[in-house]
Amino acid sequence: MRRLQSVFGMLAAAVAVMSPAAVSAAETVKVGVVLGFSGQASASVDQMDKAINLYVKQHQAELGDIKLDLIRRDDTGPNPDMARRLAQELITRDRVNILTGFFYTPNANAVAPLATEAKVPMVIMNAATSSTMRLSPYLVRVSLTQWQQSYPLGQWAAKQGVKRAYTAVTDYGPGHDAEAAFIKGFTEAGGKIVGSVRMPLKNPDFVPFLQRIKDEKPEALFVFVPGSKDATALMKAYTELGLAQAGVRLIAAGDCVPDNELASMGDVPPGVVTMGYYSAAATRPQNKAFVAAWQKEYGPDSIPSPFAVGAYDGMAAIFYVIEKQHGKIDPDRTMALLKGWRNDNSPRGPVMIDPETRDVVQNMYVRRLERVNGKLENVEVETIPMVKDPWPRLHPQ
Amino acid sequence: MFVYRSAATISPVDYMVCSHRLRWPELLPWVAIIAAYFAFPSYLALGAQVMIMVLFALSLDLVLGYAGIVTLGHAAFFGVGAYTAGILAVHGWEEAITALPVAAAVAGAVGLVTGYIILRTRGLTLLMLTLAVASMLGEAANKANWLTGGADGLQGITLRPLLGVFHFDLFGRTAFVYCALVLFAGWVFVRRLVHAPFGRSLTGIRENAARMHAIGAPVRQRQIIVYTIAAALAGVAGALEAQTTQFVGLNVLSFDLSGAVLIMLIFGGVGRLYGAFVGAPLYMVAQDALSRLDPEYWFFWVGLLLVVTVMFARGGILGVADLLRRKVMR
Amino acid sequence: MTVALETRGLRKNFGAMVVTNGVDFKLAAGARHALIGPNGAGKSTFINLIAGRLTPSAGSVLLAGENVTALSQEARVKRGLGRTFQINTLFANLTVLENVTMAVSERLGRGGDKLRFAGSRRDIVEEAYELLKRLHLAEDALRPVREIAYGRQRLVEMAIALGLRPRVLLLDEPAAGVPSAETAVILDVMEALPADMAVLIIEHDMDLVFRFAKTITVLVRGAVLTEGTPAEIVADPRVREIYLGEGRHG
Amino acid sequence: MKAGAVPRQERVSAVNEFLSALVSIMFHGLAYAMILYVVSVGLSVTMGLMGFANLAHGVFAMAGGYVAISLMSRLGLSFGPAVVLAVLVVAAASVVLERLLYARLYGAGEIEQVLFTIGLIFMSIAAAKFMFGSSQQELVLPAALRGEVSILGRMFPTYRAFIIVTGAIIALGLWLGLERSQFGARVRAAVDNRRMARSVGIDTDRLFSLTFALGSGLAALGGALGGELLTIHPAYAIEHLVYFLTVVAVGGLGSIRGPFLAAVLLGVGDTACKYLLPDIGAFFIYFALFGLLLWRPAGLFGRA
Repeated sequence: MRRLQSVFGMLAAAVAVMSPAAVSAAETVKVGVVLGFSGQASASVDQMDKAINLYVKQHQAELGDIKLDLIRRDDTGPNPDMARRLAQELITRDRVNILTGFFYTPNANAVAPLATEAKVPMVIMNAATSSTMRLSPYLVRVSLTQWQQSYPLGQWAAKQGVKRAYTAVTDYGPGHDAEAAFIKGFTEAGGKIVGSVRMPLKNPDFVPFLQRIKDEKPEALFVFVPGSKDATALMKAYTELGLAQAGVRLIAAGDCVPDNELASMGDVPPGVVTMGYYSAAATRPQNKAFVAAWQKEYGPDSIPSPFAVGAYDGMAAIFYVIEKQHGKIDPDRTMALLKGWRNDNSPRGPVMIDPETRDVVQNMYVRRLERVNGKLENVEVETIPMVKDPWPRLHPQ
Repeated sequence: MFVYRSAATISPVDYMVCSHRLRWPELLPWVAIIAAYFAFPSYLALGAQVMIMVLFALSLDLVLGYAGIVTLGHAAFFGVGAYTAGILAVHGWEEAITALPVAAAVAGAVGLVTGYIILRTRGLTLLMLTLAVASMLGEAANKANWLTGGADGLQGITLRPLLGVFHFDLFGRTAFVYCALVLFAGWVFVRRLVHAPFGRSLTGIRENAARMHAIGAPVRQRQIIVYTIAAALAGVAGALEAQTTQFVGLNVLSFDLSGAVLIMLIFGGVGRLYGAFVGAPLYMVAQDALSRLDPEYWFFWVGLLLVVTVMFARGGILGVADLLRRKVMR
Repeated sequence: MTVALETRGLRKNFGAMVVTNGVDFKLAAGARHALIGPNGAGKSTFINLIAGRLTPSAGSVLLAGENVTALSQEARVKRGLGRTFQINTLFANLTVLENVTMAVSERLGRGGDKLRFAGSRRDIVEEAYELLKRLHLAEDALRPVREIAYGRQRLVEMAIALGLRPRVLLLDEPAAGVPSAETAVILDVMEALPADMAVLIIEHDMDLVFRFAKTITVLVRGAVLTEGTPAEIVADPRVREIYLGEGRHG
Repeated sequence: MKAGAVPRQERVSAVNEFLSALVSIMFHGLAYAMILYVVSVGLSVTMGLMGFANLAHGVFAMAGGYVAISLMSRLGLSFGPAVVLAVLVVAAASVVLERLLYARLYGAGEIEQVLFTIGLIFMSIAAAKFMFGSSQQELVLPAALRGEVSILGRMFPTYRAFIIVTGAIIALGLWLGLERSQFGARVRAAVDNRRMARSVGIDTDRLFSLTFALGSGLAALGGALGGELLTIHPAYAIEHLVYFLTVVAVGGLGSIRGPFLAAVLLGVGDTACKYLLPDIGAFFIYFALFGLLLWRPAGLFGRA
């Protein structure tokens, strides 16, 4: 009996230690950041965290005496129940004014109802499934949607004269989205899909899939895989099998060529084309300044990825609403401010929030993967200005 | 398992006949839960999740602790329960309490079928087969987008207020009380089960299967039954998770979850009924605290804790507590 | 005579190695029968075949005239077959009383009860405790088996088997590993077994065998060499040869 | 001849296509199988010998990969020496770990071993992330292993061809080494009966350490050689755990030949399934595991 007592005594003590501190002062804005700091996507989340820190460092002064309190919580990966609990605690205990982060769609989806119930604006920095926005009127997204990049990529490919294309995507929600979006864009513009394959999420080897596609000899191969290690593995398989030499052009969602991973992709053959919203190699001045600041902070070898820019712009939006309201955050006013928010200083070029869908509107770039000064870069070759997510138009409620 | 040192004064028969009587330390978890409700009103969401994991770990204890079946795939049943409850709610069955038995039945059925197939094996083979079952279900849930929402998760779970009165509030009060009551029912049931001849015979199977065969106990049948019961109970835990989170993601079927619950149970102490009550809260509170202190590397500390537990605290926390108590009494 | 247990042409081979080679054997009701033979004669295998722990390669096992060859161990136990093990096969972390209660409870078909506390059947516990008293184990009733002396653990082996109230009892070296001073207790227990119970014992302690058994079967290399009363066996030159031969090896 | 000429031509091309698919499947499947084999065979031996459920085996493979890559990128070693050195370093380190930690758990239950090794995996993930960052490491192959090579008139990636050949040599070497040598005889004796081995004067402690070093060294070799195929990143040990364990379970504990056959079956099967039936590709491994283990619970070459 003593042992049980002591165990629960310890428990109580442990919980007591973590109880909330005194209630916040009027000028403190609390922002809860829910991201998978540990877990599968920690490399990408690390980029996002760095971007958040960088933005705060650069723009701290603008807030004056308003105190910004960023409360980070680790949802450890695609764990919606945990993300929801953390958000719930951030709302009820820490009384955050704004929620942000959300790398994974399921995590964002699980939290969305809370945003509605508690009237806490929620700025999605990554999760890219179109339908998420319909789950709550308190959501905005500053990253992108799968449809936003793969649909115009399909159109573009057809316009380039590609007649027969094959699609290969990872077999999970975002992959299915990318596949549907590309096929829609491509076939609407007159292209023909000769085959589609969905590759398992846990997939140690892409080669068999690509070998099969190589044997089918399409003119182009559209690919979507989640960033990071899968992207590199895919590129390596593409190189290794000599698909380029066999005449199969690789066109891919931007996720397959994260800027910070390019160095480990080896000798990717020229001609790989991707559609994305951000390339670290972009030459516009806003980006040059951003990359310079980034490398000053995190070293010359560190290269910001699109994930970083998503988080960076998310902070820009949050700073905007804080400044506009002088630190007194009202949820509905915040949403009103965010709808139609526009930022021309983003590293990715102009970006705004569609007042209707609360989703991001931005330039999409056609990029060619090229070796510049011995380093692989996503060189922007064509701009498709201010693309809206086509999904809501094609899937009316 | 039952060491009766203070029994010298009463007859062995009397002692054994009342061995199942409730002793007051057994009520401590309930005192703690009630106290927690009032003492930490802003931690009720965590509390509800902890209790769900306690129930889940309790179901694992039946399989692992009592029947000695080592499994790396117990999340299979948790996940099936969660998806059952979630899918029911999405399709209009918005009453939470009646969804629990349905979830239990579906998870139990999966337990029965898979148990029937895999429990003829032992050791590494069994370990791999439990893993395979959970992984297959995970893949299937990912594939069946139309039913489960796939990787984006099952959205649109709405529940009517419990008993028509208590709606699931933002502070997690309803969820907390609801989970506490279900956990209590689960505990009463499991406690009865392990103190019943059936539970004793499971211990016998774990201790010495050869002897159980030799006294005419239908060993495999009992294993399948307990596997089924534990699966149903895990299904209830999963259903609670789906209902209180109002969302179901693929993680409910993941290896990570199977591993986590195993760790929690072993951490607390296996085969003692209360290991789940000690291990799950401690693990989750430790994880919560560590991940705040060190979001990037907290699992290093969890790993270290595991290694240290195995090296120096075999039998888990309750095992060590037992050992200390015995040393003090000697 | 009524036959309690019979084997016909019982045979077991592991790969090329024949361990039991066509054994025809009969155990009469109420018999006190011993099975002896040198190490490796296949005695334990024979017991395991009868008990159903091993499946024979050929031949059959009959319990009270019923062919049980295809039946599981459990089913044979239900038909009145009980056994002990050569190496202690006990629930080491349970108390002595719990060990025996387990057997009694299974015999009465209560082992699978789920929602009734084990303690609520006082009669079962009492029966087990009575058995402990008979086997001089009462004072250890509440001690975990692993804590009591080896010789007493051997008694628990027998207590568990007796808790099943078998009509046929197979004793696999009940005195193995027991200091000779303590074998007397084991012999006492064996001699007090109900007269209608058929007992087959494997034992290396010849003293014990000759004091207990009325019939002896000698097994050599998996086959029956001879069978007879103790006096006949002692007189048999082939048996002497084997045992002296064995003796030379130490 | 009534059927006409056109279908015949189609038939020929269909046959060609089928053959070419078959060759592809065999080739890529074997490359994958070899990595699986080299990593897993060590686990099979240590698990069979010590009865230790070592879920953390992949950690040694990962360590091999990291060490080899670091040696190449930081010290400028070339591929071959880097791999050899990595194997030695990991094997030596594993002995320390074995003596300090593993050895204390040889008598413990399966549960403790599982928990302990899961703990090790957790720590290894954090440590790898801390030391090398969370992104994957690129194994820079020597020029000779890059590009494609023509075999029987078809182009194949050179690296994979190299993996297949190397893997086959290692398998043969192990088979000869462990079937013929004194050490092998001891290991096999000890696998069969630990108590007996000790009683005939085999120093089992030393034997265990040596075997453990051999097993981890092989894992490191697989990790380093296969770094281009199974990329080296912090979660390596957990991501491939199921595959390694599957190979061991299907092959049979303690066997040398078993894991080889199992790895080939699973590698080629997995590849074939992805190639021919991509939609259920992810299920193959589990179906195979299920079927094979129910058919032979002790594995293909296991001792029941």
